[in-house]
Amino acid sequence: MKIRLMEQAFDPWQEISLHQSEQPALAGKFGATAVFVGTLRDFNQGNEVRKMTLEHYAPMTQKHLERVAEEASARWPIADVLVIHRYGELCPNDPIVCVAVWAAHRDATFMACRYIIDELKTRAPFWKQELTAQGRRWVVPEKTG
Amino acid sequence: MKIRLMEQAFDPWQEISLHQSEQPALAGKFGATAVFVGTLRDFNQGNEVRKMTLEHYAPMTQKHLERVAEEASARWPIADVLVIHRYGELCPNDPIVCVAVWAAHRDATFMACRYIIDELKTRAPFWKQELTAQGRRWVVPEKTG
Amino acid sequence: MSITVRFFASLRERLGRDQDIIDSEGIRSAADVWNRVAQIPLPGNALVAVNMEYARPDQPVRDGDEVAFFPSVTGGAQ
Amino acid sequence: MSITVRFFASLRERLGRDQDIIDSEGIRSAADVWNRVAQIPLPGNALVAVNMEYARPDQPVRDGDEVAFFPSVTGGAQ
Repeated sequence: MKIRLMEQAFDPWQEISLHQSEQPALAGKFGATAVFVGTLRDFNQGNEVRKMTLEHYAPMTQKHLERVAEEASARWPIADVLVIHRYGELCPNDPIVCVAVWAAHRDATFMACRYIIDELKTRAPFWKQELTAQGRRWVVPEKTG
Repeated sequence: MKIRLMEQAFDPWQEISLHQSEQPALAGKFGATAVFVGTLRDFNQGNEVRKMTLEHYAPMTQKHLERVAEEASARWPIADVLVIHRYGELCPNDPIVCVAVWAAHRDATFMACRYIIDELKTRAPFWKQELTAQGRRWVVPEKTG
Repeated sequence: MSITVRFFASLRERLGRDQDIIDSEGIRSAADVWNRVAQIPLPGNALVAVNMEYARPDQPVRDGDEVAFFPSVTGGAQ
Repeated sequence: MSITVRFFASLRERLGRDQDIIDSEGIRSAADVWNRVAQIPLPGNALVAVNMEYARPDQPVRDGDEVAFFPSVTGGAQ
């Protein structure tokens, strides 16, 4: 299980590939991988988004991301989890978050991946501020997924 | 939308990354990507698996994979789909299938990705034959995911 | 004046060949095709496709069609 | 004999600072901490954490604790 908070831009596909290659014990033992990647769009709620700043409560974020990943591991038979979340200043098209889950079977990977991204969204202390043509604004949580 | 049947081994993370870079119109327009990768394990139903041969009904496979992807596009608001499926001879740890879905929001990506992998499994004309220490055997469909 | 008949996977092995070309004379359905080419009854769990669309054994078949018989499919992942 | 108080995001901007260190004397709950540092009532949708665990405003607070106040979180993806 690996949880990383990163200030620099990252390539989720490269990070997943690298993580998998660093787990030789997994080779041949998993039949399924489910991945979710959240990416910054260049528009939101009717406005063009030029930049986004992700503020976070550093050690609390790490702790709660770890806890969510542990809960998923306890609920479903999964072999490994990788979570990467950006903070700081992001540009449109930058990946914000990546959740990857490895398991023997596909059902567990889908359930655990969905659980982690949903729980992360409501529990991890991150706050988004968008820079639009109309100025800076704090993003408020949406009700729908 | 891209559907590929491949005889050679492929790296799903590289293929997804490449596909995404070939769709400049997507940049900044999608907020979510969901991916499923199915990988050959080195054991199944109590036996060590040394190799697997995936037989398929070539033009029918392509047609039905395209149809499943089109059904997903009609049911959920998604921006793009990539499906890659191996055929021929595979080794343990080889990716068998990769489904990637891009959309504005995460719910549509999870639903569409799950739909495609589930429907593919019951409708695309592929047949797996495993080579184990006990010889060759045709895989029969399992009831559970 | 012919119908192409294809067999896959365990059904192909059981019949010992992957393809037949048969005369369409007297053939009205996919089941007629099977009865022409095989000496055994169509297995209950066998699937039928006519021109690459899933079909029932009683599906009408015409000259020039491609009819395929195969066991349950097992693509994708566990 | 002190409590660290942290503010984030729009609440940080509203209070004009990101951290206070206050004397723990007379402080019994997270709500007491807020009343000591802010001139406005705790917003109804504000979240409270004590030592990096989510807490209710009436959660007891002791000397050496870290108490944080912040708006609803918005991590992850759309």
